[in-house]
Amino acid sequence: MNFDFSDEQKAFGEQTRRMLDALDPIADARSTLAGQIPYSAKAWRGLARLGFQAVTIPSEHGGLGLSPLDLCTAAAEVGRSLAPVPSLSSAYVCSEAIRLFGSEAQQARWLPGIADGSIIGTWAAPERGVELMQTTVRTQFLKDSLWGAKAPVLDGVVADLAIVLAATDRAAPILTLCELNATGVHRRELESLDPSRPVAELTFEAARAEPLGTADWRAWETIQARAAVLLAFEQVGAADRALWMARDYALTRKSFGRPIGSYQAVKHKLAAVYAKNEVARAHAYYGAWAIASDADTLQLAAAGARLAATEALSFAAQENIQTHGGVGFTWESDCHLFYRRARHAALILGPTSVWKQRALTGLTEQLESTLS
Amino acid sequence: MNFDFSDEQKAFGEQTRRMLDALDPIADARSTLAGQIPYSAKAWRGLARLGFQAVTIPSEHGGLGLSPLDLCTAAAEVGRSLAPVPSLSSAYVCSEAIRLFGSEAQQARWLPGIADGSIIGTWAAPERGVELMQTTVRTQFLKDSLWGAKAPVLDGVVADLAIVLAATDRAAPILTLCELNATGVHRRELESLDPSRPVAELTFEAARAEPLGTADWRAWETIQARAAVLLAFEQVGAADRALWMARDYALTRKSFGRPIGSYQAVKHKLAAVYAKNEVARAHAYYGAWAIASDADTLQLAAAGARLAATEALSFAAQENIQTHGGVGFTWESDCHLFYRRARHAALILGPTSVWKQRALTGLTEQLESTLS
Amino acid sequence: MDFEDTPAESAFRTEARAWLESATRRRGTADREDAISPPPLSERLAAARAFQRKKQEAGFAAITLPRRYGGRGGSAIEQLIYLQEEAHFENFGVVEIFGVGIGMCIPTILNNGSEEQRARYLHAAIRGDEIWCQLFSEPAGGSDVAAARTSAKQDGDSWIIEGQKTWTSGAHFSDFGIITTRTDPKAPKHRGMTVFILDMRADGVEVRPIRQMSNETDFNEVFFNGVRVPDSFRLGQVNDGWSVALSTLMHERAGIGGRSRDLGWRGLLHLANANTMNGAPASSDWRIAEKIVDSWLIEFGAQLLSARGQTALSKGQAPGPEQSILKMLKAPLLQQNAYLAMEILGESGLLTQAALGDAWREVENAWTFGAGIRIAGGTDEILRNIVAERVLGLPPDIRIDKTVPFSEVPI
Amino acid sequence: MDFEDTPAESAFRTEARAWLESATRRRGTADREDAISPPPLSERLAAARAFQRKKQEAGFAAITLPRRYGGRGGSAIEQLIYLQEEAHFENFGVVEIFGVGIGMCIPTILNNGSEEQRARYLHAAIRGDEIWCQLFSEPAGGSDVAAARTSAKQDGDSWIIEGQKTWTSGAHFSDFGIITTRTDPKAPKHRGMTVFILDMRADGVEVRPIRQMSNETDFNEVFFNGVRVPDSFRLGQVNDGWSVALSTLMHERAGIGGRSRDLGWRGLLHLANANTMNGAPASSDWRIAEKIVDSWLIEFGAQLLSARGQTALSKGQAPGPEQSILKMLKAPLLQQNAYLAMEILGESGLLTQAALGDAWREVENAWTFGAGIRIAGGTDEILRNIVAERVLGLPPDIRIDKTVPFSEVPI
Repeated sequence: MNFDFSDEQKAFGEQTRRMLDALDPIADARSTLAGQIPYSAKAWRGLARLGFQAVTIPSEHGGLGLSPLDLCTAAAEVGRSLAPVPSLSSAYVCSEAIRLFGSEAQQARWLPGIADGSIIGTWAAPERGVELMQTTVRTQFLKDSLWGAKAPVLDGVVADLAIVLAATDRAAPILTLCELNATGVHRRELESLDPSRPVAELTFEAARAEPLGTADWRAWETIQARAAVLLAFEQVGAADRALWMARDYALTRKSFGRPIGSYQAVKHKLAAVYAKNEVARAHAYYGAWAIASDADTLQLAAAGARLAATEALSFAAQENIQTHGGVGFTWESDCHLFYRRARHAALILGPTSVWKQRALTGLTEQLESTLS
Repeated sequence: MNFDFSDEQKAFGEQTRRMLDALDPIADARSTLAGQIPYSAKAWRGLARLGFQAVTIPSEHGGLGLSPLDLCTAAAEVGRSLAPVPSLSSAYVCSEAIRLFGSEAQQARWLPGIADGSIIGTWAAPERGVELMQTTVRTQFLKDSLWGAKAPVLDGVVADLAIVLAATDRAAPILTLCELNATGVHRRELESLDPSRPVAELTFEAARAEPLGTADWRAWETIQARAAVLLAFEQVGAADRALWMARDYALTRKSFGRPIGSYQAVKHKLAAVYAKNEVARAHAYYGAWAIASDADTLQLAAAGARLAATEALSFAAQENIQTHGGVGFTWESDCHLFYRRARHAALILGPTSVWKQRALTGLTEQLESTLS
Repeated sequence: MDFEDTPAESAFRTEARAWLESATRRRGTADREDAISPPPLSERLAAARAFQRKKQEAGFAAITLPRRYGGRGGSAIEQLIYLQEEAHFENFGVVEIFGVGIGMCIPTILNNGSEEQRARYLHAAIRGDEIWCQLFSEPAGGSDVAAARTSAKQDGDSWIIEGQKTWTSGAHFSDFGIITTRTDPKAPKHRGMTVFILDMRADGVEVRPIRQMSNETDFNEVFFNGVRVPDSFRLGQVNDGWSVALSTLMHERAGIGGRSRDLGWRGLLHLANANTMNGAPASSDWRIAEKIVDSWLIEFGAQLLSARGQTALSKGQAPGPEQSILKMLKAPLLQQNAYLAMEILGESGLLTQAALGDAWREVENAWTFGAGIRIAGGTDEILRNIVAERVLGLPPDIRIDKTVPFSEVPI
Repeated sequence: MDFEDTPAESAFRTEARAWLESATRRRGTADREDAISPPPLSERLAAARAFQRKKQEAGFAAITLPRRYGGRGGSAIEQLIYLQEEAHFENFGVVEIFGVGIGMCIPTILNNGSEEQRARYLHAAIRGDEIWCQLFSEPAGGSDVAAARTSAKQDGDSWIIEGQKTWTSGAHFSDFGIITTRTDPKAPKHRGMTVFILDMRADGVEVRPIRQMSNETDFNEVFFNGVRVPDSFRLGQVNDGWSVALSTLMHERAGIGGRSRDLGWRGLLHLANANTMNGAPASSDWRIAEKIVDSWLIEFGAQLLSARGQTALSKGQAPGPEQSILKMLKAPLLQQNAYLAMEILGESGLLTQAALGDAWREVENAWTFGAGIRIAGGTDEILRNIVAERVLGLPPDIRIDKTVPFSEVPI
């Protein structure tokens, strides 16, 4: 039994933390709120120097040739720091999609740039006003061109390329790869609840694109599940930070002559936050293991990681505000940055309901396999 | 605005409480647990002397000719006392079913005996191993005779007659009236989680019965909804008692040198119990109003009353045990009597899921009527 | 049991409604409580003052206050009926602008002020000529109003005030305020406070807006640098300010809580009807529908509890203790409702009203206001303590700050 | 990251499994942990003693304890691996009968006893020759072990014990017990306690079963009327019993918690597959299914947390603080699972196993045991306090009982 990260993996997390701490990414997150920058280029470069974007990319394409398992501890630090960087869009989704499903040529064309952070990728799957399902994709891929509109697209304003889910004349939708600076692609920023994770609408009018290998809807679900685990680490990192913010405040803030952290109402609330965080961390670890070992239960494990992490960050962020009282409700306090991130993270890879369905399917399969 | 009971109604509740307090019905509830008595005949007679069973029965049939609204305050006291009496089966369901849907002859035959407490009625709707739905009733009513089996039937061992839901050769099931001492009726006691509310299986083999007026499935739903409101008052009464038991214990029991009621963990828990109880009481009041005013929203109001009261008693009973600590886990403590009643009441008129469906239907209608 | 007015109540309601029909106009369904681009403050204040004056002249401005001070000498139930009716009409923001003054400051002066003070301030406030704010909360104080550190030192016939208040609604447009100050730091905290009337235009008063997490500014910080207040502005006895402040606070909690247009089950069900889950209307999917039913149970339950309180008022009684749980019930609900609304929209739920249209403002407000309402006017935790102690009679928390000199209480 | 044994662990597991295959038989799926009609106690004790002796001879009876006292001198991870393997085999109730003794009493004697005491008791207990119980809880004490009122008064070379203990598992078949007593009521509570070994057959010891809400009797009250205990039975110094008791309690919490066959998501999903809701399998109705998913999230999360603890053991480290939340997570879950199972069955859910068959026993146990497990071995509330204080470093509750003489602490 070794249900833990290796010393090397932990050291990578520590390195990432030190690098980010030195950069004060919260200040950059505030700059995104003020609309001054779309993301923190300096944090992104700092991550690139540590090899964050290169971890899972094969060495022949300029990467480190490691596993997503080796990225988890750093993902938690990105979450903890609230750094406004395209980690989810570029490193967890686009990079992995190309690595797992792209052709040799596509990998050679894009992965080196993604690995060194100079190219930012993303994905474009949901469309406004319609639930994202295999049968509801309206964006069309016809004769090497995309037609339609996608939103919200994470980091859509700054991304260089996107994995675009599109319908074809065949039955099921496929994944395509589209360079976003090409003609026929229009970008429009949309206001996000969490401007440190900005989103856009992408409109395609005869925009050139190509199929991503033979990736179909099933591939999309796999990509989503793997990214959900890495995002879960970000969520757990952020939830931890929110918990310790609340705890530190509860030790210093006094009410009725005592630190508020000496009241059971606050103590037990924070113990409940801690419990949710630990449950989420355990599920995230298991999701990481499922990715690394190509487990049959990947969808179930990812659903567990995503559901538990969403609940943990949601609760930690809201109770961090509550513990801070009036101060937590102000713009100057960092509390609302976590509150924003909590909802954004809860939705960007699909709402809770979708993942409960995946969990139920996985549990049903597991029960049947036990009984049979 | 007069969202309250009248002074007369309140006085009837007070009278009922004094009568029951004097009888020590908890002792009788314990006797039912030991299998010594099927119900408390003395509490039942005491209620009859106060006119409890007669409240809603027309004066021409020996009743008081009042409304179910006039029964609510006394129902709350029956719940508070945990008296093991067939109030739900006889007074809230059977009596009301006959009054609302029975023929003149049926009313004249049965209501006087029900009114003075000498006849105990009940209902027999669910069947073992199948969900109770309009389409799943297997008990047959053919040529004046019933064939089939019903369980659980509340107070089925002691009841003199039952309203039996049965399929006919027509499409939908109907309500029939069956004298339980007749030939062809077999009773078998089934062990209940709450022996103070005993249940039985009734088997009908060519048992003589007659249609209850023209009552059909819809009538059954109406009867169920009206009874749910009265049962909600019993639940709220029991939940109140559980809360105050816990509160009294928390004032006297000391831990680490202080009354446990001085710890916020206990204070806030009991405040949460109180809040649930008050919400449940408010919904029960509204259900009573909906019955009395024959409101279109009866099903919605009854669902609100039943759902809120079930949640309140469930929570109050479990946290009463928790507040009592080890003592609350013993047979000698009365805590488990409330814990038992909580689950019994939650299920006997159909599970929560069924009532959530009714609530949703009611809310949808209400929203549509606002918009149109 | 009924939800109807008594004949007297019905007559009053008819009178109020008739006056409102004549004095203003009904709110249309198109009107939004929070317009995106409101007119400038000066215009809003002028319109509110004008309407308030008309209300006062018609006898609806302070229904429960004595006639001789500009009120109506009416009952609490009449006050409630009037507010129910006014909610259907354009009221030019009078609740936001005059609510604190007429609801809290004026009763405090009535109960604790001298006859001169009453004569000077009450009528002017009720007519809308002068606007009032409440200066109790301090940065280090939180829920503990008796922890006021803002000091008042006697200097001849006046007092010099130094310190800071926070979370003051309307400080930037108020003429007067009621302020708690520390006048004897050597006494235990509840026995060294004094309350004053404060002229908000006095030298040394500085008002700065507080920016909330929503980027809006509904509250202020107020700084006092050597503000001179005549002793004639004092309310009640020196060092007896705690009892004066308590009489103000008694009026507060009623005023905070869900607003009628908050995101509730109707908004959620409407949204669930308009969006799909797994290809069917989300309202038919129990992952969503059950949460809407659960939300309705509390929302409607709270509404019914209010009706019980109203019944007590209607009988001339005080509302029962069950009223104290209203805010405790409604505050966390709003936040949960916001989360659910976003969940119904799926990925698009992370967009703002700028992308999703004005109707989404209700959801965003619930999301930010919901976090704030759990704190303002007594946190969830304080309210549970209050219910446990005042309703259930459980012991108060152990206090180490009640008997020692205030200057020795840890900050 | 993997869930595999190291080579050494794997070798140990193989050894343990091979021994178990030879010494007993695998549990069949038909075997039930709680048989409806168990054999009489004397037969069960004899079978358990026989198996325990075999375990001891094979070196599996007390894996982490030193060899010279009858243990194996092995590691905590070996202990865990052995227990995982034994769970698949018929073990004749050795955990229920010897668990308290070998898990708590024996380590206490090892850590606090004299060499004579160790020699006298350890080997005999580990071999199963003598059975032990723990006598800490008192009726007025609850979660506060330092509140022991049972008194021990010195009388020459022995002590006279008067008082009562409660919630003692196995007192009726135990040979010895470890008991906390009050030896100096004038000292503060933590400084006036002494711990003794107690011969359960001594004159004046009376054991009475406690009937639980489920009508079962798994625990006892034990009364002491002038029980004479030689001073040589004392564990540790006079009045230093709190530190001795603490060393026992450190071993307790690990032992309480969900059992492997408790009602969990599998049982619920199975039940939901077999019953309908609105005419379709209840497992496809989100009113039920969502609650099963939510329950799995916690149950499996707790299992994964245990795996993290096991990983620490495997590396020879102490398990992290996250282990302290296991019971806090699992205890309330059991009660909720029971409610859900009953809900799935609809009206029939209010019947008992007598009507619904043996399989329903799991649900009924969850319903009653679930209420008890939230209390036993640290209530939900105490556990949250422990997490808040020891893990998060928040201040302890204000204590008024730590410094005054025990005799002045309110009861």
